[in-house]
Amino acid sequence: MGGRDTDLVLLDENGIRCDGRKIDEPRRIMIKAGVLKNADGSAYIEFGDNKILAGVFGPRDVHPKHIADTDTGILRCRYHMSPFSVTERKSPAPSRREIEISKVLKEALQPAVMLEQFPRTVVDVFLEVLQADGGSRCAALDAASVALADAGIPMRDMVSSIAAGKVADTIILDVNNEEDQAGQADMPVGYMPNLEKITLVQLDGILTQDEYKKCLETAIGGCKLVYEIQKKALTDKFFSNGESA
Amino acid sequence: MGGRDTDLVLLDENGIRCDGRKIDEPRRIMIKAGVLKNADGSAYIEFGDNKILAGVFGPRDVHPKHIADTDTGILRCRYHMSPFSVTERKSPAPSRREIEISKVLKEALQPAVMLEQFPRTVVDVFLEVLQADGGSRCAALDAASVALADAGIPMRDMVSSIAAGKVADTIILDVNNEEDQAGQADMPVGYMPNLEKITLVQLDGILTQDEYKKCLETAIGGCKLVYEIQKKALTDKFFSNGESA
Amino acid sequence: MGGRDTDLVLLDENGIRCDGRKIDEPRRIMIKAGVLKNADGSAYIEFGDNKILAGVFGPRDVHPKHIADTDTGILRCRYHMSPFSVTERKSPAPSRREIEISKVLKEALQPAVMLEQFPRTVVDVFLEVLQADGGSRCAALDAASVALADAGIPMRDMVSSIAAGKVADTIILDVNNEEDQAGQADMPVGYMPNLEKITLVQLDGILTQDEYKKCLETAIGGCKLVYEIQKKALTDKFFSNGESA
Amino acid sequence: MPNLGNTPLIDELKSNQIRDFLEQGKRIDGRAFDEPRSISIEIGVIPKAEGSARVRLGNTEVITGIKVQPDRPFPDLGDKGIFICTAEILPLAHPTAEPGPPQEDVIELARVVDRGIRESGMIDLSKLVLVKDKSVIGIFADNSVIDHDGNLFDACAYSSTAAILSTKIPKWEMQDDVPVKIEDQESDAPITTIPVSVTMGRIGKHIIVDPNMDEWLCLDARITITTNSDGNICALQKGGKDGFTLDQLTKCGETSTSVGAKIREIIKQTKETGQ
Amino acid sequence: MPNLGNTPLIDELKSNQIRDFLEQGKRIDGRAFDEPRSISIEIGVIPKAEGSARVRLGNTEVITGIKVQPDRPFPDLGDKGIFICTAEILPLAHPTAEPGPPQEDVIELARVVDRGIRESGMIDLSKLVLVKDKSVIGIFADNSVIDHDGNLFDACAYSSTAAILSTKIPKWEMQDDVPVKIEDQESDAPITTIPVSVTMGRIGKHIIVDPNMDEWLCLDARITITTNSDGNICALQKGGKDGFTLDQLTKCGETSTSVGAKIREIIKQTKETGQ
Amino acid sequence: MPNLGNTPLIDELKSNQIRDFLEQGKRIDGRAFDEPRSISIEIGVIPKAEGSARVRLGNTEVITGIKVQPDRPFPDLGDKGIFICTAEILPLAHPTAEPGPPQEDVIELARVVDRGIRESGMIDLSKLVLVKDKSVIGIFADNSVIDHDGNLFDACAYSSTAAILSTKIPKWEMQDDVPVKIEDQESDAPITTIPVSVTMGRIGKHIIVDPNMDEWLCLDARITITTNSDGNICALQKGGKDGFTLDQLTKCGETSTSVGAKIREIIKQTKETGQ
Repeated sequence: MGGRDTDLVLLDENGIRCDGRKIDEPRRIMIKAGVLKNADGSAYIEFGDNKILAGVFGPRDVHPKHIADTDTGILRCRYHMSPFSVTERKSPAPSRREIEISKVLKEALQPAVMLEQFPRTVVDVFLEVLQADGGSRCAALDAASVALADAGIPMRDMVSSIAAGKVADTIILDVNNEEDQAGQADMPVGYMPNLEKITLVQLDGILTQDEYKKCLETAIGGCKLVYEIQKKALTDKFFSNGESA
Repeated sequence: MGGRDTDLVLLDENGIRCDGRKIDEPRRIMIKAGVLKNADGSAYIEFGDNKILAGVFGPRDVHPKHIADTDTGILRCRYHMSPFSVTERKSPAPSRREIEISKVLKEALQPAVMLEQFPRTVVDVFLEVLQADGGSRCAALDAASVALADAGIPMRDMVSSIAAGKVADTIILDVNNEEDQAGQADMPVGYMPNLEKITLVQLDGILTQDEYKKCLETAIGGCKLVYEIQKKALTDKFFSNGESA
Repeated sequence: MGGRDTDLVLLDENGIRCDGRKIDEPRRIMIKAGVLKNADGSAYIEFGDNKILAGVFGPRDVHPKHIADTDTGILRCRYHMSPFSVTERKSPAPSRREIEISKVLKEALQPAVMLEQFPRTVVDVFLEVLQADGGSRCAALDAASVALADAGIPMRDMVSSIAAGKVADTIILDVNNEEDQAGQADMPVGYMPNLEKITLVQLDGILTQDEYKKCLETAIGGCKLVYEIQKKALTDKFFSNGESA
Repeated sequence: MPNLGNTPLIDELKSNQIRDFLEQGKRIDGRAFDEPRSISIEIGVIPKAEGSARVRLGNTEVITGIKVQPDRPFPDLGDKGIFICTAEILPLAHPTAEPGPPQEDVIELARVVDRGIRESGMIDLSKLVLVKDKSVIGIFADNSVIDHDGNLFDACAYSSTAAILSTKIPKWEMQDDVPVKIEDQESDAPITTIPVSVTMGRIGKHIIVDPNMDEWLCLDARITITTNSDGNICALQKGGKDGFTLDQLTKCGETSTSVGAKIREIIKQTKETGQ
Repeated sequence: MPNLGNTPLIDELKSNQIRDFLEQGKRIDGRAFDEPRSISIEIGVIPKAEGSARVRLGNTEVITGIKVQPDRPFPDLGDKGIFICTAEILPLAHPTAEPGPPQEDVIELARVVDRGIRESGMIDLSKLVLVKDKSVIGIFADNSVIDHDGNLFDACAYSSTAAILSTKIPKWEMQDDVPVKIEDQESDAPITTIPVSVTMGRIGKHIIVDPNMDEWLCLDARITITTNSDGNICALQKGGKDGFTLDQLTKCGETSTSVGAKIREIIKQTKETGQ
Repeated sequence: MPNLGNTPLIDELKSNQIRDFLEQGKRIDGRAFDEPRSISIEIGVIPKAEGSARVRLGNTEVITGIKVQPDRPFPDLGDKGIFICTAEILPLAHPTAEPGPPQEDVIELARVVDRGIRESGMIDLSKLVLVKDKSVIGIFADNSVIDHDGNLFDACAYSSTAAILSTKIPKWEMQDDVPVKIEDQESDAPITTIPVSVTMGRIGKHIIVDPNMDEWLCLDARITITTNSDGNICALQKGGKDGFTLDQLTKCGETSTSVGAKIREIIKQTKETGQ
């Protein structure tokens, strides 16, 4: 955690957070499936002030060919932030942070995708953060999961994702940007709700063993909320004519 | 146009420009063909204070092979400025400007070269600006065209090139560096004199529709002058023993 | 030579150098063979304050394949400095100096390795300077030679290396960092003691013809001392169970 | 056929169909030769950026974000602010788009869009100086193509222009030689004119406005002409593997003014609609 | 089989053997499931660096050097010194390691090691300020893997931690706005806690601590949990192609504290042994 | 045969012919063993640069341009100006030359040329200081090889040396801590000696001076020795896949002085001839 000094009251005497939410209340989440014309599958998510596009291509031929696997399909993932997505303009070249998140998200999605059905091919997941807020990797993961389903790629489960964290010695759901900067801990979690498996978990900040367990449970509860929104996005697409966002 | 403030008189009351030329008068142009030993074809041009070398290799095998085209030959072009070619030393790595000009020059030469006669091969055109002045892309194109002919590559036509522009509300031929910096418009044009086709045209600066037409006509007139110099360079090479510049 | 102004007495009236050595006395040299578990061959050298690791892999398949040679094996060499090896932290990206030294060391080792016995393969020599002092390329070459032998690669001879130089108008053996900075000349030499061939020689600084010859002879004498230490390192490894440094 | 990695290809059948239609005076999607695709423009789509827009030109879609921040001026241009325009074809925009450093086509795209805005004088850069020669305001227009169906030149140009028109410039004051942002004191960008580019393609002897992807892949040559609010031409770029006759270029110049005027009205009427 | 260039592969036979052993409650090298490999730590191995360490974790071996030098602070963090941690798998460390810019696995390695130290608050960065907002002290911990036998996360973390504990911070004084080093006035680094990471891998339903290379190549998933001197968790990173159940993660949390405590004692007892 | 992309190869027939000739005491182009190819030097070929030269060494041809501009000194060398020498084999110089970042052979080329000039002390860098530790004059010598027929070391060295000899140093004065150029007040570069490199190759037991491309491709080993105006050796670089005996190197040292002296006269007599 940044641990910056601040006068911000992260949690008031009524248990209300700096943005008016209760401790177990997520920010506004809106997901729309099928927003892109050319991608095989796509989704757009607004998660708090995050605005993220996900586009999926595949299964398709692998280039360069020597990285193809004769036993299974492979998954590639690119998490990228637009130059205008953050306060200080960001260079378009991928930062080390973006490369790490790309890898973490790939490994969070991999358990859900039936890659073994498509040997020698690749599924590409491209995530573009148009506007960044706290929890952008969780939001990106939620959108990626919907985009994969939208592409019709066989999946074992969705991956739903949200962070839990700690502010003012209290475990909270869905850490926003101010809470990430001034709070005590931020733990993004990705979860397969039906298989009950955690496929993404990271932590910045200090937690006791009890708080750690509480955080995991809080995040899993949040993931189940997100899962409903993901399902609705896919249903809406299926029963509409796919108007874009 | 740079639109810099300047006290420079770009056109005096007698219609004489800052370097003593008349409005339809090009700078000194000298082209010499066959100046390099190893290149399949080459040319050296001095165009005002521009000093540019062109070297051509091909048709030859393509590397990497996967970019070869079974239906036609391909043309590649590299426009590059020497570090010492400009006032402030330039990094040898290609700038975005050099990459764009390379593409524009490639597309200006392509209509003239009978690439369809050489499927699966490449013709490489390398242009090195040793000293830069206004109009360096036109001068490079003139030299490239002569170097291609010098390499014996079958061509439909030469490409001749020169800029027209606007200074002191007057359309002029062959914009020099000061006129480019302080003037109103600069329009480089590449032209195939026999096929009467414009294969390069760009514009920086503001022109009315009439001025635009006048600029195109002025430039085409200049291209015909350049064409004579290009032909002479090739004839001189043919009837000499190819002494270098 | 850096030619920096300094108050350092490089050679006192008794012929003693700034670090207490005599003019023909090398710094402490310690070589240990077989220090790495995964490399096919390895060596660790401490040479003055230099601390350098050498690791060898091969002969093995070449990637990318198109650089393989059907007539002979090829040798690759990478000389690299750790970021913490020098006073001012060094970027991990290879500098032009490191690239040049890599090439010079490759060409110094090549005559000694029977590459012709292994067509289509590559032998890779990786040198990591953990702590740098004067003469690091010589020390790296000494370690590389031992690592190649430790890998069981057939060799015509060892390559032994040490520098000679000039300080206070005197030819000395094994130039240290202070002598390199403030002295008059530094001449690293690599030598095959049995074949009596010089395979590395460079020079910074000014020498008369006589001094040049004296320098070469002094360095060759030093190389013969180094050769004994190299042989001992290999013998020690052979008769021990290969405990690492 | 060439195997150019990330360039889309078109099959011969579709190509012949396009050419046959043109001979009959028709385009495959039913448009007139000088008719651009439908244009929809939203601004304010990236609220945290100082300006932003999303443009749909047919099925081509672009998002532009504007960042405004203090910077050092370019040498010899100490009395001007900075304007820089970039473009990226996001890999989700098309199966042939690939991540990585921009290729020559994307560099050309960015530079053509940049030049159209810069040469029109749209932004009065002399109004963006904090301390002459020392500190100026920079305006960065970054275009992200999110769906690629041809003619990215115009889509990025309209999106950049709309985004710039929507831009609020924060106020900075110099304190100890460092620009410090004064909260809640922003102003509109200093706009002098509205540049509009019109990209035309030639297939055989036919010139068509705003080619879609299928048409784009059949082009013999193309030209992008940018006009300003006065209807004058301020930038121009020819591309493609063949050339134009003088007559064709003259005609293209006129089309750029007439078609550009209509599109300028659409850009002008853009209001912040929210999402 | 995938052909991933610089990723080592494991043959099926060895993989089956590892899994069979685990079913019988055993590991191929005889360790208990929660038992790390033998750890040996030397400090002062690079005397010219401000701090250094060499760690052997089984047959994995890492050297860390610490450079301390004045730097400009990060924007908005003008009251904090700088800490940066990098990692490189030297090409001599394994036949599959290749020279060149770091790949995603090495970037993740460096960032996980960095985060464990940073989030623990091990170094009190507020003590490393020379002039607020202008000049601070930077601590650079560069990890060089010289033998790769799996679980680089913990090997690099222990080596970085030991190297930081051994670090002497030189004294700088500002002269003419430039930090000037005062000779022979160095102090210990401002240490508040000792972070210890424990990396656990899951193969089927079994969780094993500190997987060696053969085990590493069979992992379904892995997790690295860093605890501080209080036994609290301060950083965590899941990796690998599959997930964990909540129960497994809870158990891993407890293991990280218990195993970490033992390793912390080893790190604390490290003395400068010379070479 | 190796397939090294941009390295030229020689056929066995030509190679055998060269070796047979040498056995008979002859070179394929009729030169004596210690005879360099004809040297032609022009200066002032890039009038806008502060110095320039074009050198033809047989069919090898190089253009060097010198840029002189103020710069910050290197740390710890605040009382010295800057000299930097680069080299590029332009892709038009040879069918095997390729555009792109310099490969190891070109990096070696630049560094050997740089070292010959630097170590000779040719330019008195202490005369190029504007404000100690703050601002100095930098001299950049960029070599562009435009025709490659072997022995680029000497061709680039002669061209750089001639270009430096022709260089005019502008005058700068400090105004507000910034160097400002004073027009029309230039002076000669502060020259102390004229370094001359002589590159010799070994084929079997024969040593030849200034190998051309065909000979170059047959070399067992090569050495470049630079001498100063006093005839002393000031820099040296061995290359190639084999070594030299002590006797051979001693002989090469003597040759470098005798041949270098003749070439120094040619360089000294160079006058600005214009084009």
